[in-house]
Amino acid sequence: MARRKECVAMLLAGGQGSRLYPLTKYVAKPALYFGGKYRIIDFPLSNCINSGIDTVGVLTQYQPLELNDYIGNGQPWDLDRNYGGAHILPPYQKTEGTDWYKGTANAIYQNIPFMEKYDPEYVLILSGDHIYSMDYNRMLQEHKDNNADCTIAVLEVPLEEASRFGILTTDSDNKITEFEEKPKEPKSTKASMGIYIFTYDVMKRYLERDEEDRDSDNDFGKNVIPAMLGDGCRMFTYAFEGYWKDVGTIPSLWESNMDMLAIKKELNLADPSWRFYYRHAPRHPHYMGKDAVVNNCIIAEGCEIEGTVENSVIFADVSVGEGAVIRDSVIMPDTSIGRGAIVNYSVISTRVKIGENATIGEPFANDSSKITVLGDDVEVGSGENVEAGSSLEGSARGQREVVS
Amino acid sequence: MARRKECVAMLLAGGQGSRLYPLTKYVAKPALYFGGKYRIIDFPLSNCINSGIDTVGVLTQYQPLELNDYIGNGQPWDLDRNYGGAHILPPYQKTEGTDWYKGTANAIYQNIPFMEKYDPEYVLILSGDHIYSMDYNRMLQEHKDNNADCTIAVLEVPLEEASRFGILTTDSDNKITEFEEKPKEPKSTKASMGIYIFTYDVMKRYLERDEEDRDSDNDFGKNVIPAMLGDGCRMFTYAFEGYWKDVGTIPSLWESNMDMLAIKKELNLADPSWRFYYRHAPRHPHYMGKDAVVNNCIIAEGCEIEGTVENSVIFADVSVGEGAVIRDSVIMPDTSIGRGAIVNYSVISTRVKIGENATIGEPFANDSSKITVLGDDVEVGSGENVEAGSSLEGSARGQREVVS
Amino acid sequence: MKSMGIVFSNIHDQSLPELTRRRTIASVPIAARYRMIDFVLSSLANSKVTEIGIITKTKYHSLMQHVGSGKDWDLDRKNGGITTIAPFVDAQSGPLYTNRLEAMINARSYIESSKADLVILADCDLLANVHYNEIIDEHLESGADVTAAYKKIKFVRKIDRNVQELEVDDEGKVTGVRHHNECTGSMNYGMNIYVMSRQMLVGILNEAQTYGFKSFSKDVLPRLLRTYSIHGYEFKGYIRSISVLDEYFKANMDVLDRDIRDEIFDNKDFPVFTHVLDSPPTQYGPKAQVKNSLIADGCYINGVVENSVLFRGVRVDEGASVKNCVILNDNIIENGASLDHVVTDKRVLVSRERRLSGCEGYPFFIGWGESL
Amino acid sequence: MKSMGIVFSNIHDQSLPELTRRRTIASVPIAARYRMIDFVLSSLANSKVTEIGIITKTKYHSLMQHVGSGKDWDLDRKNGGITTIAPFVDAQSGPLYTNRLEAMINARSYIESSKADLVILADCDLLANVHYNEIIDEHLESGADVTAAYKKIKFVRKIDRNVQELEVDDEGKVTGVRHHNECTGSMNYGMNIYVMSRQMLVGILNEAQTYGFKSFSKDVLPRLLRTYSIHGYEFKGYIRSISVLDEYFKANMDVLDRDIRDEIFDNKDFPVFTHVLDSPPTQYGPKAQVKNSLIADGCYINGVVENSVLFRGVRVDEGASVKNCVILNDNIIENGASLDHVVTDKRVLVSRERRLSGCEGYPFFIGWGESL
Repeated sequence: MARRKECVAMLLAGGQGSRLYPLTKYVAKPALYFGGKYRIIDFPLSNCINSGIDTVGVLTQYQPLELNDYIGNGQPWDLDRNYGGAHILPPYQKTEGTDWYKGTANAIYQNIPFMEKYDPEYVLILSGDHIYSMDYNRMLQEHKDNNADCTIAVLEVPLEEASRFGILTTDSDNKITEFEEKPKEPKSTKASMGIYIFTYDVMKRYLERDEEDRDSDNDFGKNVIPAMLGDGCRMFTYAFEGYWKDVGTIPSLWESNMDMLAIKKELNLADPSWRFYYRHAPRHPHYMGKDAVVNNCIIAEGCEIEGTVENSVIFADVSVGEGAVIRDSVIMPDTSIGRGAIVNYSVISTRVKIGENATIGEPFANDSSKITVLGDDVEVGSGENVEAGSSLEGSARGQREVVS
Repeated sequence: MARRKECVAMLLAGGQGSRLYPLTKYVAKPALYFGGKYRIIDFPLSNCINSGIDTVGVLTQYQPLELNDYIGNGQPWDLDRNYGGAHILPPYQKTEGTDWYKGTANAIYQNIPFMEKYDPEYVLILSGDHIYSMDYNRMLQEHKDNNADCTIAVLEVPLEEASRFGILTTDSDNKITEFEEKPKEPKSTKASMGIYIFTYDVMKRYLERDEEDRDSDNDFGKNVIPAMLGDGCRMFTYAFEGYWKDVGTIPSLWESNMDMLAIKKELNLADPSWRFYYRHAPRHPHYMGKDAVVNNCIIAEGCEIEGTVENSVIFADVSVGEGAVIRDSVIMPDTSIGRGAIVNYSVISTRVKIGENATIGEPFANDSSKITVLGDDVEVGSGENVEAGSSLEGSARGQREVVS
Repeated sequence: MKSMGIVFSNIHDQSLPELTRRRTIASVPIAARYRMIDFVLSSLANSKVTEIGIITKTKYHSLMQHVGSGKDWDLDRKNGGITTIAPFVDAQSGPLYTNRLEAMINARSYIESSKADLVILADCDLLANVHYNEIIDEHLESGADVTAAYKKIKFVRKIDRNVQELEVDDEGKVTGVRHHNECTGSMNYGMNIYVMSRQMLVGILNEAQTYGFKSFSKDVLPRLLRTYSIHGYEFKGYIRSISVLDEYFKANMDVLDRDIRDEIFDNKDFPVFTHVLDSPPTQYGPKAQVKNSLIADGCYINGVVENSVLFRGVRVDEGASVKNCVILNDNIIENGASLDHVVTDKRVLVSRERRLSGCEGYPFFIGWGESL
Repeated sequence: MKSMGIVFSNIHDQSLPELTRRRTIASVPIAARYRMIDFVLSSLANSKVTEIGIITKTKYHSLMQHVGSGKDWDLDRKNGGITTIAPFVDAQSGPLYTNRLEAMINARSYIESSKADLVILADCDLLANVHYNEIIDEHLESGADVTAAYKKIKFVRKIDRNVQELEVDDEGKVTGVRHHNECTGSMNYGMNIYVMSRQMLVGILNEAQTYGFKSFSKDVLPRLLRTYSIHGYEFKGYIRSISVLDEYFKANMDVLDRDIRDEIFDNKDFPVFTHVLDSPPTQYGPKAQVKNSLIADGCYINGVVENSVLFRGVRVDEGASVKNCVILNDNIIENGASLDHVVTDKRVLVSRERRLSGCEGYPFFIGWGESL
């Protein structure tokens, strides 16, 4: 009774996000907060449903609890379908034995039974750490028009940055001729965005072959793509234009949050025909107090702002006491900033408590090593000073230790 | 923002069900078919929602794919709640390392963070291998009235069978004085049904203590309950009356399916105030052919019956060809029985193909070693004979091998 | 290319008065577990049309209970999904609309606010598994302004009712529309299924209001024929219009035919969904004798059932006999009762030894909740 | 002990004509992102009452869009959940009902078919977080036949409108009901919230139909007082009746008070849910000056906002000034415009340099979709 789904999306959400530590101490990277209202995974999930793809496998492994809860039945993204919808896919025990996911290709391989239920013609491989708006359906259309085995979304990057990416060289028809991971001397400026569309049968064949190879890292970029290219498969690039940000590090996370403060944003969060969906909690509209000062910032629901907020992104249920000043910072949900506290150039995680007249960080200096990071549940006492560039992690009870 | 749920249910659905092999080759025991329409897990899930418990953690581990799909967003059981509802809880990787579930107590221990989200006063522990109708709310009421730390549901069993169960001895107030797993000389006929209500804080304390004990099997029956009893905790039995069947073996699975054929059933599947819910597939009503003969049987939707069916339970989408005869058997979904084939005293799993004029098993003989079992996807050729008491398992392509 | 559906739930109510006394034609039960609207909703959903307006007028309580949020058809969507368009009566509003055109004028703001490119109009009077995606594809390929679906039918008997006949030329272009008061001989039977651009429909509604047109097929369609190109989509599958009680009876009997059953219900990409009731499976007692019948879930049968269609929750006691019947939900047929060529509405009780019999071409109808 | 709720969505429409021209009192927007019915539905759901009938009469389209399947309140249930009880008009039906009693008679089959033990009746005109579970508990403890909720209120000014006053003795027994055409001084203000057994309500409805009673509070309640025991539940929390435009304005201003905000919105076991719209967060530009205001999501503010309540999607341009205002969804206040003591309905555009000003006690109302 397999009804066909033309295209199924598989979202790799297992990444540990160690470069985002301590923000990822308790949550998987795709569950991290972004842009005042969202979590990172809202972007690929919203892109899927807006592109007409209503079947999404979310492959989890590391600290999936909060992510599982957040995705739940998929309803916020209209992915609570009777047939299709969002499905969490953790590793599991089989009769013959048990395996955690190894590389990205192995994770997809282990979920062949999931995909086959939908008898798909195409599979879209996504990752859970990018902020962007993209119509995957257009990419799928190009894939079909090219009669391709694999299509890889690419972004033009400045030549000087190209060596940080997987770089694709193509002929004039966008047919891929070469692929190099982080080349020292890049031959092109087309960088892979880690978004692939495969023709399902071809992908399955290569995944099975890759599994048999005991020396393989079972990774798409390192193993599967090169193998396909070596065999002369029809592989094409799809040129993406628009805002795209990998939020894999603290500086890039800070920066992409700040990008949302532009008046003409490259990424339009308010486009009614391409909504970014998110899971809601019941919170009242935010309140701006009698002495509040705001300037160039984003403020989410549930906040109570009595102090000054400038060039900052403030998530839900944050309270800012009288006389407190927040500048150039990202403040995640349920955090409280005491009266008279000063927060500069910082990323403050959720449930943090900053005491009265405490000082966090130093004014913005365009030096990302000076970003101050406070992890979940950190408590900073009244009048305390947290040095610029520190990174503190909290425990459940709010004590803290320095991690870098 | 933890809103309180008075009672959260935790359903242990990880059992491998090896005594039900080959039926459990590809699926976890709780996902096994039962009674023409249902899967085993429909019973505890329906009991939960009918008892007003709308938050259920389903702990999976072994072959959870089909079970995960079946439970999905919980909608068929009205467990697709925004707050609460059914949640699949597989093992997962944490920062400090990763663990598969060890014993039952360890499985619950690993999910303390899930339970604490709901700040529960009580926790109901269920397993996924029993067929019964039970108002857990009444048991909870007794637990509260007794001001108990733990309440264990018990069933009166004949003395001669008592040594197969965990047996509880109580004083006249139903306070438990002694607990013995499978005693050789049972002191009571009160058998534990494996259904526990704990006061949450007490359970948490004992689970934490049990985790610290490296010699423990981390099992409720073997470790936690005896430890609590040893410490003089307030532990009570709750007397259950009514139909209850552990379907842990092939004979008991066969027998409990046959129980559903009684005209006055002990378990009323048609009670509109206590519905057993299940996930539906779009199938038309069943069709009884021009030469069909039926007698004392249950037939589900989608079937096309042209032959004879007697004393049998026929699941959805089964076709029975002209002249075929099925007696004293359980036939699971999507199986086809060719013309003239004879099936006696058998349990036939899903997607089995039985060729024309094949013979499966021998007439009912009240000897459970003579039950013939065909696993998923087995194919029996035309005219072939499968001996009574055989157990065959199929592969994805329908070949088969003898397992016992 | 995004499409929306407009489904008319009340049109044709008057042709089947027995079963539409307390419900719309859309909610008339059919084929042992379905309601007429299930076929339209399922097939639209299977064709990826997930924005559907159901236009209702009267007696739509049972329809709303059946459709609910649309969950059973996977149509409970944040964007689009099912919208019930009832006459939101207020003191200022005029009388209720009486036809398709007035109904759509009432629904104009819904149609105007959609973002769909195409609109599909459909009624609920046909038992058929129409693949709307094929009509849309043919509409786009033909380049026509409007596509109208028809079925070549040969009526063996004369049947009294209003039908629309399409004249279609060899290229598949509709060249004329005729209305008859009876069905006879061969004809291109108009199915009242139309596909056109949403913008075009909005234009038609504006014009209709300006000129005071009353009927879509009698006023608008002939005008369209003069100015626009109308393509005819020939539907080649099984079809039965539930127009009068005898046709309703026959539609149910049709489903006893394996080929028709396969065509309507067993296309894996076009399953038919319906409202879920969690009935237990049907049980047959030791005295059951059941032949050539379609039996829904939740029945208990211990008597004789032949050439019949039984809906959910029917009880046929030992010694009772049900032949050539359509028995709706929750009927009880007691010991010794005998029914032949009978159609019963829901919750009917036929007492012991009662004998009821209609005849071929003229089934005996028993109303909702009767105890005989 | 299972309870069901009956919510009246149209009662009181006439007292706030400005905002109920195209909606019911139940769907009047309040407190920057809510509608009046949110408080009743959330609090019933939080009190574990999950079977709720919403009685509607006219103009309920926006209400149905807002409530939908009840998902946002976790009330989309297989058993119970939300049922909208509209007048399912058919040719035979009489005129629309005009009061609570007629409305319930229309809904009688719904009430009769429920399995609930208790019924809670509630209107949608109160801004308050009423904990219905407490009323139920007190009802059961008191052993009374009916419980009616009231609030001790002292009116500092005389206000013209119909109110019901309950006379309550020292034991909490209601001894009398009085009706006034104006509010003045201290009184036990009747909140029109009643709890009774479902069977009792069914009996009342039967009797009302037999005797032709017209009004619940004027005909039925006085009779009940003679025969039955009525307990008075004193509600001690914040309450504001949205009765006239100035009260509506004040209700919005009340929420600027931290204590009131905390009481209504920040009780963790009694959160207030509303229909989810997926708005982006609100953004403040470099010229924003915002003080003592409640601001919903999806706004863009680059001007001056003081002592005001702004709903979702409002734009306040640089140089614009909004003081002491209630600005509903999707308004645009252009550069240089200035508003003081103004209440705007949705989708209003106030052009550059336009100056609009009401005064205390008499806010200036601007209707839906106006461009000024």
